[in-house]
Amino acid sequence: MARLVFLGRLEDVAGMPQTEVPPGPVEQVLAALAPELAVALLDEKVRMALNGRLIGDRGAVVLGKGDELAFLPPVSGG
Amino acid sequence: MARLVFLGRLEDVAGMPQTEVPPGPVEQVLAALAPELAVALLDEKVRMALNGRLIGDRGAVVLGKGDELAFLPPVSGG
Amino acid sequence: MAAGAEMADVRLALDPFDPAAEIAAFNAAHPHAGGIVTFLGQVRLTGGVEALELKHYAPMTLPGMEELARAVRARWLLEGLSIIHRSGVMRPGDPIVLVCAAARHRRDAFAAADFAMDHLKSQSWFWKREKTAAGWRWIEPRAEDFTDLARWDHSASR
Amino acid sequence: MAAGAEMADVRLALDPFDPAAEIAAFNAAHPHAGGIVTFLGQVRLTGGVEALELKHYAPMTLPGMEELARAVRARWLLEGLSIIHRSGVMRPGDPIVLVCAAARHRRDAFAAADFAMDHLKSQSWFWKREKTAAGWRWIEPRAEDFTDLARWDHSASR
Repeated sequence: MARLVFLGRLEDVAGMPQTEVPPGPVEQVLAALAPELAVALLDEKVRMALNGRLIGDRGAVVLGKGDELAFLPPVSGG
Repeated sequence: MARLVFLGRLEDVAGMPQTEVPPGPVEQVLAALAPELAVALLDEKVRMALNGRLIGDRGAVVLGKGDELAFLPPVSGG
Repeated sequence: MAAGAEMADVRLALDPFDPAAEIAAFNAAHPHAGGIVTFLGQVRLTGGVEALELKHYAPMTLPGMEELARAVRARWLLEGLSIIHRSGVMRPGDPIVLVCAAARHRRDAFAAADFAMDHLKSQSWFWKREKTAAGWRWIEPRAEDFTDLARWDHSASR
Repeated sequence: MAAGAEMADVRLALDPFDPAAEIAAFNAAHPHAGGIVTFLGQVRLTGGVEALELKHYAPMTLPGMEELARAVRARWLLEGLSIIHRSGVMRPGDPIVLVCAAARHRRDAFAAADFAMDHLKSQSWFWKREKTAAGWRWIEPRAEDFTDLARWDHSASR
């Protein structure tokens, strides 16, 4: 399995901080989620990180076994 | 008597932090000092304060009994 | 790790920290720095906010703070740098973030702390929400945070 | 005295002070300020300087610092301000000056502390000399001190 991690307000949309999903291309993984969540994850202000590294080209991502894909909405620290 | 106060490096030039002088117009008071000190006190970067207040027009000052005239070279704090 | 980062103390605090004790320790570690600037950010007491929560993402948040510390040290000549940022639930008055910068020249210390704060505020991996009587609400970055950040893009280092 | 100055703590210290204790007290007095910036200036450890002496002129120095505090409070929205400046003979590592500024918004706190330092450095009634093996030498203000000061003449308050 692979893991999706929902940060910030995306945790509220997802109703959970993370979930396990079958490996595969990211569009396939997102298509299996609740439509409302998939839309929120694909917001242009949401960035993605694969195993802790930011991804430039989201479309090209294929999740392998044990991979962790994090969805990062706009940050607000300090 | 009136008092002259020499701040910063002027204390070194004067060889003392302050001195008592007879009251009178400031040019008369300065003329009675050692020439080297008088020249240092009249440096354009040296400001004067009468009884704790900066003086704009130096020439107009007349020292009265009990007055304190301070000579303030460029400051350097912090 | 770049050479400059070795002298930086960067911490993600999962529990409350004592800013006065941290500042005292930082000062003691840099007794001969000409200038030390500290910034302490605390949870404000504002109408109706009962709690503030900051969430982080472990694989990225601390590494991102360390990267920021390296950038700060590369940009200004510092004798020491410390960055401590809380994650978790906080109450009004609780410390959120502490930045300490020691430098030979005071302008470097001011600019380094200012730069670090602007970047922690809107370019570090934290997500913030606050609790009022109406429940929890996520805080989005303000336009001001981005203009603060943009000040550094084209300016000289001082 | 202007209203704003009542909330400022301005001190001319004739004896050594403990900056960590002062910062702790300031923080404790402003538990709900959003941001607190402190600047601590210390005697640097530089080649050959054995001692630093700051002299003041009692009728003008503290009144001038109080006037500066009023100007700072008039220019930025602060929740608290403290300015402590030493006079007397100091050794390397000794604190010279401490400025603490508490504000709702961090940019106000940064700017207020920065402004206060620039003015303490080159527009307050102090005279500084340092002692090396060659004896005492008076320190004149540097050109940099005046350019630092000039930054504030025509800039907006933030």
